[in-house]
Amino acid sequence: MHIERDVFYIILASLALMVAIPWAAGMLSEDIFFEWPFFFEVAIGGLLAGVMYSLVALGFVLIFKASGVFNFAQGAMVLFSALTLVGLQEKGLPIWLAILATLAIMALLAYLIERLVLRPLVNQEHIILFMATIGITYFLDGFGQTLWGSEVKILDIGFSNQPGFYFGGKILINDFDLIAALIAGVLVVSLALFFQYTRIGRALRAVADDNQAALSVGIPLKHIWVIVWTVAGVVALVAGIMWGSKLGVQFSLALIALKALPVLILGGFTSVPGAIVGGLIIGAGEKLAEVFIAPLIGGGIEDWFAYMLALAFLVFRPQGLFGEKIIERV
Amino acid sequence: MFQRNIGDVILEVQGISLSFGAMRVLNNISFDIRQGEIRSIIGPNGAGKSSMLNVINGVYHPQEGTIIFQGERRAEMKVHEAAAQGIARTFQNIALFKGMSTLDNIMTGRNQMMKSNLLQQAIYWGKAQKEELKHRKVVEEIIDFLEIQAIRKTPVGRLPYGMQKRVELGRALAAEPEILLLDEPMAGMNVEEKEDMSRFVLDINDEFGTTIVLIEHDMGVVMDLSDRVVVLDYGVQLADGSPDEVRNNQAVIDAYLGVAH
Amino acid sequence: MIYREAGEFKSSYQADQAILTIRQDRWFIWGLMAFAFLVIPAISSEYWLTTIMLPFLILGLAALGLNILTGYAGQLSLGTGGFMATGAFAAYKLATAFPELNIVIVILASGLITSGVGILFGVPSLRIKGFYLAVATLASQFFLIWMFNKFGWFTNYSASGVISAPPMSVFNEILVTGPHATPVAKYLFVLTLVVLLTLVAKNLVRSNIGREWMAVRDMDIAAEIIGIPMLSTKLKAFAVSSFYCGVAGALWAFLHTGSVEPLAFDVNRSFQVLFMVIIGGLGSIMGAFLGAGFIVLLPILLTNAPHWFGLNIAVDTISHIEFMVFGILIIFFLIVEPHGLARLWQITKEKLRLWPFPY
Amino acid sequence: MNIRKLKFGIGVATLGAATLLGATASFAADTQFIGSLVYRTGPYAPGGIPWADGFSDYFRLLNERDGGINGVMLELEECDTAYNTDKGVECYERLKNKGSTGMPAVSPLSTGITYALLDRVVADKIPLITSGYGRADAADGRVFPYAFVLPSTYWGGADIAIHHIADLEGGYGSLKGKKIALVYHDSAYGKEPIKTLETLGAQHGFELSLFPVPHPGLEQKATWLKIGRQLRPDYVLMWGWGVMNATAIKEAAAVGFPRDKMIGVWWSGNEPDVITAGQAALGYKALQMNRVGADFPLHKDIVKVLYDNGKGTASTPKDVGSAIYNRGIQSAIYLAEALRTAMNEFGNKPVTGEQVQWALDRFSLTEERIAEIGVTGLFAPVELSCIDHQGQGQAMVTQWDGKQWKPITELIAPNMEMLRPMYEESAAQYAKEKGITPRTCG
Repeated sequence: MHIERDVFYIILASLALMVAIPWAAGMLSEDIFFEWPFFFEVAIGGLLAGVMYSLVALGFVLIFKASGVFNFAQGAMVLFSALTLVGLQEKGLPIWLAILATLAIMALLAYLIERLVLRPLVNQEHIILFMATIGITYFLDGFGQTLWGSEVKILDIGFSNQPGFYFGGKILINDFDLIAALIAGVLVVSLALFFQYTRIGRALRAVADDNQAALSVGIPLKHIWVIVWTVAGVVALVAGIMWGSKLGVQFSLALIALKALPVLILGGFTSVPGAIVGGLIIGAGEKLAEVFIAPLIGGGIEDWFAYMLALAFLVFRPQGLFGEKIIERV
Repeated sequence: MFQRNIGDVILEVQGISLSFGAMRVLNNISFDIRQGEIRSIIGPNGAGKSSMLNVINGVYHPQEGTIIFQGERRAEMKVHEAAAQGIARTFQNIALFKGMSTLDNIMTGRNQMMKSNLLQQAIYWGKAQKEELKHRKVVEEIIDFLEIQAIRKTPVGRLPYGMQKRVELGRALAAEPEILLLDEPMAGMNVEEKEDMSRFVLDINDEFGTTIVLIEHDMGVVMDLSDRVVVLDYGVQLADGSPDEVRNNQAVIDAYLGVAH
Repeated sequence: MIYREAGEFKSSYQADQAILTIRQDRWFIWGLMAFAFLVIPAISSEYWLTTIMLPFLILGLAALGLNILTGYAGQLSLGTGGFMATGAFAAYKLATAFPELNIVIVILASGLITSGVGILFGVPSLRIKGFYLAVATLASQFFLIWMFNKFGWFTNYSASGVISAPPMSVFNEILVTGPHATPVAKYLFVLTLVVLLTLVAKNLVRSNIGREWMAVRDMDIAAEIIGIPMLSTKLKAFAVSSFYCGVAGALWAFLHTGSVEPLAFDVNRSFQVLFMVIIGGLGSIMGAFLGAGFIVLLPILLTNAPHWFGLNIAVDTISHIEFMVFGILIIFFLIVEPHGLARLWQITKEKLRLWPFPY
Repeated sequence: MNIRKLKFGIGVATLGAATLLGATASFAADTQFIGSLVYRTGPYAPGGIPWADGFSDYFRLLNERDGGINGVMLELEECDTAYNTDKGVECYERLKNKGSTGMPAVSPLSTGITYALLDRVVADKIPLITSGYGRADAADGRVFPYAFVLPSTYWGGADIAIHHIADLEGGYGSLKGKKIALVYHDSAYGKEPIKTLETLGAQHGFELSLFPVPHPGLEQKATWLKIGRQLRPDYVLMWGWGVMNATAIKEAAAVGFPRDKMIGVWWSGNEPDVITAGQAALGYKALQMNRVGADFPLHKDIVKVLYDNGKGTASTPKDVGSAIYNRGIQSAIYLAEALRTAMNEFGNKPVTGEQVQWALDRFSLTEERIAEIGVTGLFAPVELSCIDHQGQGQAMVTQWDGKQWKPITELIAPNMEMLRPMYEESAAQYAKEKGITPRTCG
């Protein structure tokens, strides 16, 4: 992966600030408690939470990259896939079969979306396609609940939620978070391999750059759209499993999309690595801010801070850290 | 032909060099533009012609060289300064406001002269309305001049290419510019349309005394219209002079015939 | 040339620049005004006035504000909720600090305060564009709501952080806020303000500033080259847009619900208003209201429909069906006419104009 | 766009208009209409569904078993708000004039909707009954003639929680220097207890720290790292709702904060919350306004008369007796008793909101009456008056043992000597802002 020099400097600078500001706040204010082990605990916790955000952001990136559609329905897809999985499990299907069936349903959904929504709207402006995905969101929210009900469902993947202590017992890291980060890592690596080494993957990358080029690979555009929405569905399912086992499978799952948006603009709408790096920066940044800055101004700043942080990055890189440069010509 | 009425130098570029990263687009270009003349810039594709216009009206900022405009010497133009001081232009790939009508597009050309404030426009009474009517009258004259009365209220996105070029010319004219930069106004036109456009260019120069800087590929048109011609090739200035001088310049002949590279 | 109007001739540019150049359109608007001011108050039930007309008008006004920013000036924003909240809290602070102020002044002043806030949050739009800007405006949305929640000063230190409108009246005696204001008085008050502000918006978009906004929307770099100042044009769009959103927020808090907490203006409100603008038609005054009608009315229609047909369906099922049908209708309308209901309306008019000869 | 599509559009519009105008419901003149604002959908549905089932089951039972109230049959209509204020207002306006006498009372089950209705109910003369939510200072019946907050308020809940902590620590004297944290939903609901806790903190010398959690509360890692690893308070109070509760309990476990030092308000004490949190929720405590369980005679009737005959609101009786189901039952009983009182006064026919308000102003639910209903011990007797719209405000502390909420205290009454002046002061400020002249109570 090639990193531009100024991106590299921006990341370095933000890392330095992430250490320096909490430390300075700890020195200057009596309300702020600063100790290195605690700092690392918060930072690591934030990074792990960030990976969970990346998981959701990835789905947005895949679709945006391949079709220029800002898929508002990604959150609804996370909820729908998780609901379907748990619903099938409750119907008595073994877990592996339930996962396979859910994947098949997500693929079918991708096909239907391409056929019924995207194809009639091809070549429309981005904002129109965005609005269409809002229609999909409403539909999925209603449809998922009609099928599986609105009660909270438990999705237990068997990982403990007990505190684990590392580095000589000084630093607490939650085991669940570690495992979740690991799974997310595996997913990202396999996506990268998929893009790099499979024919379909290469076609997907090509279509992101140039629709004509993609045609020369020999895969029709409509197939590519179905494939990319299916892949986004798979990512949604993984995110749904991880978040669902954390929060319980319920309507609120759809709301995690809002946590993925700052990640998305920070990393750039079109970049898979951007979604990962963005997630890490947002996760660590917002947790550090909540712990080391918020006490000075009243707490509960996590949500807007993530967006402000992303905004600050945009001022330096209007296309996000790894996004494609916006070039204007006359 | 016409009785030329050419005055002093009003804009001069000296030693302009422009690079994007490692790519050098313009290399030590110098020429001047005199009041009231039609000045052409020619050269093959990629010669840096449009970049030169972009330097003149401040879209690009050169790394080296100076621009003297209205007696003031500066390292670069600013876009809004260029507009405010009477430089208007058209674009190679039409840059009209596609969602707006022909009339509105041309009216935007007069934005510099609109003085009523937000509140007056909100009430649309008194000053704002008078102003609107005054400028509408001017714009209607331009519409008559360019013979585009019939498409007055059509959104420009729906117009054919040649018409869009005309509307764009109208928008630039509406600013009543000192200097009008025309970037390939006849590209992609048939002979008839080219004749119309040539007539407009000459009429503008003649009737309003507007100085015109023209980029054009059609050599016949260039040689017929221009008072003086600058020739660029890969960012280097090959020649500068009257159409006849340029036509007989060996470097130009070589470049156009593809020799001696 | 299909869209030319024949048969009516204008003798002056002034007549040609009027808002409605076609006679039938003028009649239609006057008829609509008469209907809105005279007939609706006379025939509508309280339910219609308070739960359909008031939210429709107020959210339509907010959509109009957002349409100025997004539809005319091309700046995608998801901060509408935050700006509405600003208007609501500004109105509350003004009304409680200066109880003798007239409600019209309170509401317009809170619009102006919101303008200021809007300008502040509009500054990043100079560098950031498109969806990046949309998501970036969420920063203002979340920040503003957090701020009103956090600092007791905004709510006069009420324990729950909820603001409540004091009773206020126009013409010295007609109550328009508080529990004893009649629905008709509220409706007429809101309607008058909305009609006047719509007229103002129409004036703006047909003036120079409107053309500058559209120029920036259609091609910002070309706009800059012909001398349109980017900074002030964009900030003016933010200012005017926020003014409308602020007024809408104040009306929502004071006339519609009476009491609100900041969460009434959360991010869902921003999305809701954006949907109105897109569904109604970007860059259309009429579209803002058509979109508001669609988004406000349709769900109510859908939830009530089974009852009228005597069907007894469980409320959760109705709610789920409502979601699904609503989603399908959004997609359906986009496929039929991607440029919104306003375009659909325009096409209908053109069809009518050509009727009975379709070609 | 073509004519065919256009025709479709026009068709839909006409159909809509026709049906809207022709919308006249058919209600028999002698049945009592009851409107119920519930949320069976949306982000808070897991808590809303059992409540709605409990509320509805009680009226169904009255119809099936007793033939209504005083011989007047009851007709309950639900309207789904999805916990959304806009929808809630629409529901209220739609239902308020239904039936022969309109909606006799409204329980919006959401603090946001409650605020949006405060003005409207005064104009419409429909009592607003907010059982364990809404505006605490509405306990002052002089300023809020149409709002009722029986059996308790958030302020009362906060006081009871501190009372419980004092008991555990060996009296109020030992609270000095203790650290107590409040984790709350950053909204009108979550902020209600702050003032009370601050007052109590000043009185008894404990140190209060506030941890707002932004809606909807999916992410609380930073909050709990601060609490569990840095502040390490002696107790955590929680004013959460929906997904925020389970997340908080899980995060508390993740940082090793003992769950038996966490006390949630009743809205943080629902089965969906703790079941989702799984093992992490063991030992977690919550206040309840009512006892939990299905071993009351009333519940046995509900199962026997309704569910065994397929007439229950839900498809199975699995939620009957759960904390939040019983809260629905409790609200239903209050309303039914108010209706009965009004009918006793104004005749055995459907009553109006104004008549129910009259009844609520002198509402009295005695131990004997509670026994008659078959819910002895479910909740405390309540007496209201023109001036007092809350009653004694009791609640108990329960603890989650993995299967159910086990009561660990008796019903505790809050310290009304402290709370009452706070109610009155806050209500007076509201009256001043709103230009309300408090009514005089004889």
